[in-house]
Amino acid sequence: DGGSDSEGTGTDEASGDFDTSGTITVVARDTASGTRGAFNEITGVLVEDGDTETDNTAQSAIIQSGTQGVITAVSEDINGIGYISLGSLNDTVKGVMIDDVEPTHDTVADGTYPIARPFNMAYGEDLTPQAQEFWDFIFSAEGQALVEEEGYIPVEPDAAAYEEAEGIEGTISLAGSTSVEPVATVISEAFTEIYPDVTFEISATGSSAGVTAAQDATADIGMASRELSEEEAASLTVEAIANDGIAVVVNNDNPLEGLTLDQVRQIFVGEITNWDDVME
Amino acid sequence: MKNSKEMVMKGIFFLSACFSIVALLLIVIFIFANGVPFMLDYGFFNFIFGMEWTPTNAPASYGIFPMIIGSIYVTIGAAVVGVPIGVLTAIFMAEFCPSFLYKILKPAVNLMAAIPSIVYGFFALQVFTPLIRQYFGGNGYSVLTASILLGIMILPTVISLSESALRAVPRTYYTGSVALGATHERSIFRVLLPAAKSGIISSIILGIGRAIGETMAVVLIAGNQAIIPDSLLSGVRTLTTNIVIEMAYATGEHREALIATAVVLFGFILLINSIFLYFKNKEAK
Amino acid sequence: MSTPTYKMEVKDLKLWYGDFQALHGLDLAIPEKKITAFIGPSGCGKSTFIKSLNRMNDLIETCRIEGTIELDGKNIYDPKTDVNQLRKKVGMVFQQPNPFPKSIYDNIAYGPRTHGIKNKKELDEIVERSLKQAAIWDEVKDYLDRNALSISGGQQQRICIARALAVGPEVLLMDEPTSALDPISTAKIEELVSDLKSEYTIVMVTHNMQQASRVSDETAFFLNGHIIEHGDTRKIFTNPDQEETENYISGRFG
Amino acid sequence: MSTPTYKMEVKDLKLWYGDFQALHGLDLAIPEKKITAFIGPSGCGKSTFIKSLNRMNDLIETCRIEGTIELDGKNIYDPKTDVNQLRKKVGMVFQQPNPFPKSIYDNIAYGPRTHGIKNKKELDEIVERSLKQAAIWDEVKDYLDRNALSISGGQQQRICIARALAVGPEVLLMDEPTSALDPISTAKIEELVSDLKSEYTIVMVTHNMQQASRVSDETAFFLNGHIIEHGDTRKIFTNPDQEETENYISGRFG
Amino acid sequence: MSAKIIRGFVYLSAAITFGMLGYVIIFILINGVRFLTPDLFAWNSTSQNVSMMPAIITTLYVVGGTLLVTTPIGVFTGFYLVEYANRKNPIVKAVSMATDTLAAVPSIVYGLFGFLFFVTFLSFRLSLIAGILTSVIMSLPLIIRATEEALISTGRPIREASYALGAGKLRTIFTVVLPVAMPGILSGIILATGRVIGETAALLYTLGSASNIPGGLFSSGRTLALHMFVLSNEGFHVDQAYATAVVLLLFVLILNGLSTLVSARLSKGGK
Ligand SMILES: Nc1ncnc2c1ncn2[C@@H]1O[C@H](COP(=O)(O)OP(=O)(O)OP(=O)(O)O)[C@@H](O)[C@H]1O
Ligand SMILES: Nc1ncnc2c1ncn2[C@@H]1O[C@H](COP(=O)(O)OP(=O)(O)OP(=O)(O)O)[C@@H](O)[C@H]1O
Ligand SMILES: [Mg+2]
Ligand SMILES: [Mg+2]
Ligand SMILES: O=P([O-])([O-])[O-]
Repeated sequence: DGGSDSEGTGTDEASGDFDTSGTITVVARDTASGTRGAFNEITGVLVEDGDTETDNTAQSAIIQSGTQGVITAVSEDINGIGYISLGSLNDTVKGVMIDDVEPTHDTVADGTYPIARPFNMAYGEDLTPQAQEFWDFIFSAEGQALVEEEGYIPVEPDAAAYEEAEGIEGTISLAGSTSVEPVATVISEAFTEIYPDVTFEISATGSSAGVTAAQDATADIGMASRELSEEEAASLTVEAIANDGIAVVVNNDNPLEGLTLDQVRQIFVGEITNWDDVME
Repeated sequence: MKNSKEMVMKGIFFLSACFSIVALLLIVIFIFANGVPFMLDYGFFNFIFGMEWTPTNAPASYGIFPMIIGSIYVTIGAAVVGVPIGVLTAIFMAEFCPSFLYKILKPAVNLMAAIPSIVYGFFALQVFTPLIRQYFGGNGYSVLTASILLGIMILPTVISLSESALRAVPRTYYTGSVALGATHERSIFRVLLPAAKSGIISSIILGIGRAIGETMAVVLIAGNQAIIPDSLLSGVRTLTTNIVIEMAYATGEHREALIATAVVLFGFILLINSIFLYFKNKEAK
Repeated sequence: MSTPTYKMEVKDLKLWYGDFQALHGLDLAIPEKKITAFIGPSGCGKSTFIKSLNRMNDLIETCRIEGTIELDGKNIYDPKTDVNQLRKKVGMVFQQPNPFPKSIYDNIAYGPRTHGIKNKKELDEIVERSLKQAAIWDEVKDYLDRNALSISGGQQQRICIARALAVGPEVLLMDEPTSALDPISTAKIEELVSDLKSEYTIVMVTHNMQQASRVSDETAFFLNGHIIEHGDTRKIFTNPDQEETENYISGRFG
Repeated sequence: MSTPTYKMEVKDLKLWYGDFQALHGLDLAIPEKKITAFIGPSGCGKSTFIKSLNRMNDLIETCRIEGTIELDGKNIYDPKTDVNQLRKKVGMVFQQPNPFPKSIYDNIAYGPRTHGIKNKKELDEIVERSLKQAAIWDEVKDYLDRNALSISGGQQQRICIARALAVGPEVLLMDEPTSALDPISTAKIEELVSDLKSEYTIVMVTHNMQQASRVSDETAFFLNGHIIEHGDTRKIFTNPDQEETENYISGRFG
Repeated sequence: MSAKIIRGFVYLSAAITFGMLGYVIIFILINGVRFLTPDLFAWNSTSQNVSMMPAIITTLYVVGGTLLVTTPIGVFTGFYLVEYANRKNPIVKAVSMATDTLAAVPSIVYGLFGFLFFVTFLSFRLSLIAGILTSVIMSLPLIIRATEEALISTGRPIREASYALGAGKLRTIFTVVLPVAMPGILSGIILATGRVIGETAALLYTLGSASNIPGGLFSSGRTLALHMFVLSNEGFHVDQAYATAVVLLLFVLILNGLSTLVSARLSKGGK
């Protein structure tokens, strides 16, 4: 919790040399990204009108195909702003308050932080015995504890303890969200501690790729960092394994402390292009 | 018995030779079969000349004109940066370089060709983007950055082929010029260079082919916005990066649209390749 | 015959290619507006010597020279010499015709342009005059924009002569200018060379004894990097002083 | 001289390279254990003819043949002929020495190995015998594992002869075997060829008239794809029947 | 005067070219070498150590597998083109054209094709085999071209010598021509190796990016280049990306040294 005591939208006097007339550099994720999908829906960058859906992300936004891409772009550009999984937030960039709420584990858990989404896992027909065992492990007390440790919000706080099985071996393949991948990897490592004969193949290719992989059975389990559409979910078994916030991040030298949800939308659709308009 | 062994091996050699034809056919069939129906369905004209690329909207738009223009821009940019430096370096290698230095520089050019594109991309991301942001403005992810990077990446191709083209020019042209009282430089630029023209053009065309097909380095530094860039500092998305950014998740129509993008890219490459072969044949004559 | 004035004078010229000494202290005076022929067996240093007269040997990295060569009394190996101006004055024609892969016109205009002539009319005049002097004007005047490589070898060689004349040289060096040509082209060029004598000092290497005796005024006989004998051509071919010369001329070696 | 037995007989041999007819119906009988020399100006078809004696022309795609060539009475152009066996019997030595870039030993052993000899001792014997026959054993016996390319051209050519002998041929074809060599190596090979005559039928192309007259028993004079004259070498060189032969031998053309 | 300016430009260009190369190398080394910790070479890659060991092993697998398939096919194709087929044969023309075209196809198109054909159509999934087969097609033209050139430059005389001794075509090719052509073919193989090592786009959709050593032909993995791509794109591991770049450069340097050696042997002319 990097709590600050300033209230509401405002600036931090400490970084006096920031030029507030600078043009905002908007950094968005690729369309494969679940983070982008969830972010767009919650902030209203995506406009639904009957049958039509329009993703209004500013055309001038830099597109990065991974979380680190966004972090790099924002950390190097004093005018940068982007969004990333809260679990991936580190000190090279700064997460801003949204509607006066700090992006933290707690605020996401209690629902006050507005931009959050589930981490989902999905599979098609049947799971192999080892994948089924892994699936059970994720939703066990041990699995959920790992979720918590990694900074995400568990979905089943009261899960039962895990019971070891016999003769579990073979390969388990996961594909999908770059945001889910880190926590999935940690859980998989705990799983291989128990079952040394199991090997994992985890490909971080983006949420939609994960859904497709589950549908085509090119991976045992697909990972998505957003809700699945009804169409997508139809042929799959989908389960949320955790909840995660999406942090809106700016450069560390940017004095900005907070934005309203609508300011976020305006920035990302390109209606606001100058820092002036959101500071003072 | 011996003869049958000869026949069998000949058969094996023949089949091996057919392999590359089969491979090419498979590539063409699979790419085209997955891409062309979409193009026809969506409308060839709408696809090629459409200005909107919004695959996640409903209804979605799949216009790749911005990417076509983007590819053309960065390729021209790469040529502007890479060709003069490349050709002049080739001249250096062929006509100015002392032999002890040549022994080092020749492998260096090969090394340059062998460095993986991901390393170049990473380097450009860490070095060029901040420099450009600082000295030229914008956010650093731009046509200019991509052009400089691609310009560097095509250097080895341009250098080694231009150099061999220069070396293939009969020495007597050079001596003939020097004997008339022309300087070393004049002899090279007025006599050798025109004589090596078609070889040098081939090298440039190959370099351009490399630039237009480059993916992993460009994706890191181009910004990837699906818009027609309005300045050197504006971001850009090329045909290749369009595919690599979205392929991972695309399904259904969207995926077909990306494969159709590859069809267009393929078309560009075939075009460039035929121009190259034209010049190569001309050279051979 | 009056006492000749000498255009070039070579004094104690020694030349090495790396460690190998190709010329062993040569002395020779080249008379003005006369034709001097060099004869001698293969590898004796004729080409090496003729190339040192306009410093074409400078292009060979391993080549090192001692001694002096004077053109109109000035040492051309003096460090202050402008090599390009020297080569403008001392032109050269090679064994293999080597026109540039350009139009005939551009071939001839190349030299004058190199030396700063830009004016189109002036260039036209030079091209026409040089081609006429090289006795090829009539054959090519309607095809001046044709690629010089598309014409016959004998014509190409005359183009090369015209190209050399176009820069206005005073001396013309020719290294076996006809050895790659057929007899008819050879005859044409021999005739041309004889005509040019009135205006130019000509030095010519030839492996063809008949040619030397037909065309030249003076002849120098080379052997193993030495000049064995030098003098009036008629004398050399009829009554040489040295036995080696005699042997060579009568075809006993080489 | 007794009536010779003929090792090979060529009957009405016509040969085309694509549309160009290189040989116009040649007839020739090659006597056993004698040396037959082919002479004639460049491009007259000597190489073409000698290569058709062991079907090396098969390698040239455009080449087409009519007529017959018999070896011991059997037509070598018969479709049933095993070409590899034919070439084992009719060996060949080329103008440019062409040893394989292998050790001297492996060069010689290559042929025997090709024809199935694997036994090391047997191979050793063949190598030694062949090198001795080719008069080069003493020079290389201590360096059999040296790369054959590292020795002099004359030695290389004798290695090539030894290599040809190692497969046990009956006829030996040689296409200007000394033209790439210096006089001393040439003399050695001429001597060697004369020695080999006792065991092999030899056919040799040469551009060197002296060589033909020194070495051969019979000589055939080629001109433009025809055999103009053929017969006893002494007769051809002293008293030819045809005027063209006379002209050629006296050096009036070629 | 203008000659001096021109010379200036020539020298300047060369300086830019080689300066840039030096800059790339030095930049990577300076930023990467200090992160080359033993951890990075741990046998198992975890989210903590992001070891590149599995990627190194996978790279070797992919290169090895690719060469195993592509070398015989490429060399045999060269044999067919040079030793058997008539130059005017339509097959030769078709093969030449196909080879030229394959050489020009961008990696991303190979990736897409591999994904459509091997991964999806043949249901290989993201796997070693799909990655290898894609690399095979990609590297084939390099080997074919190198073999062709090497065979042609061996020249006629030694072939004639062999035929004249009664050797058949096969024996001539394998025992006489091949040894001489070997350095040329080798440099083609080295080039192909370099291409596979540096490849990202074509492998991303065929080999996948699983972080462990592939358990079998049908398991996914990631090569060093892919590892670097993933690190620079996804993780929190820029330092390790630099370190990976150092190792990648090392591979390339070694290969380059090898090819310089081979071509030195080549120019000595088989001595
Ligand atoms: N660039 C060079 N480097 C080393 N040696 C050379 C070079 N050029 C010529 N030589 C040697 O110098 C000697 C003289 O050569 P030069 O070419 O002058 O002979 P030449 O009389 O012109 O013979 P030819 O009649 O064959 O043209 C020869 O032994 C030759 O091998
Ligand atoms: N492979 C070929 N294709 C087409 N024409 C050929 C070929 N080989 C030789 N010729 C032509 O056939 C004719 C005879 O050539 P051949 O080599 O037999 O002459 P040669 O008597 O051996 O001459 P030289 O003394 O120069 O070796 C020549 O006109 C030659 O140009
Ligand atoms: Mg000479
Ligand atoms: Mg011949
Ligand atoms: O944004 P994601 O990579 O988690 O889909």
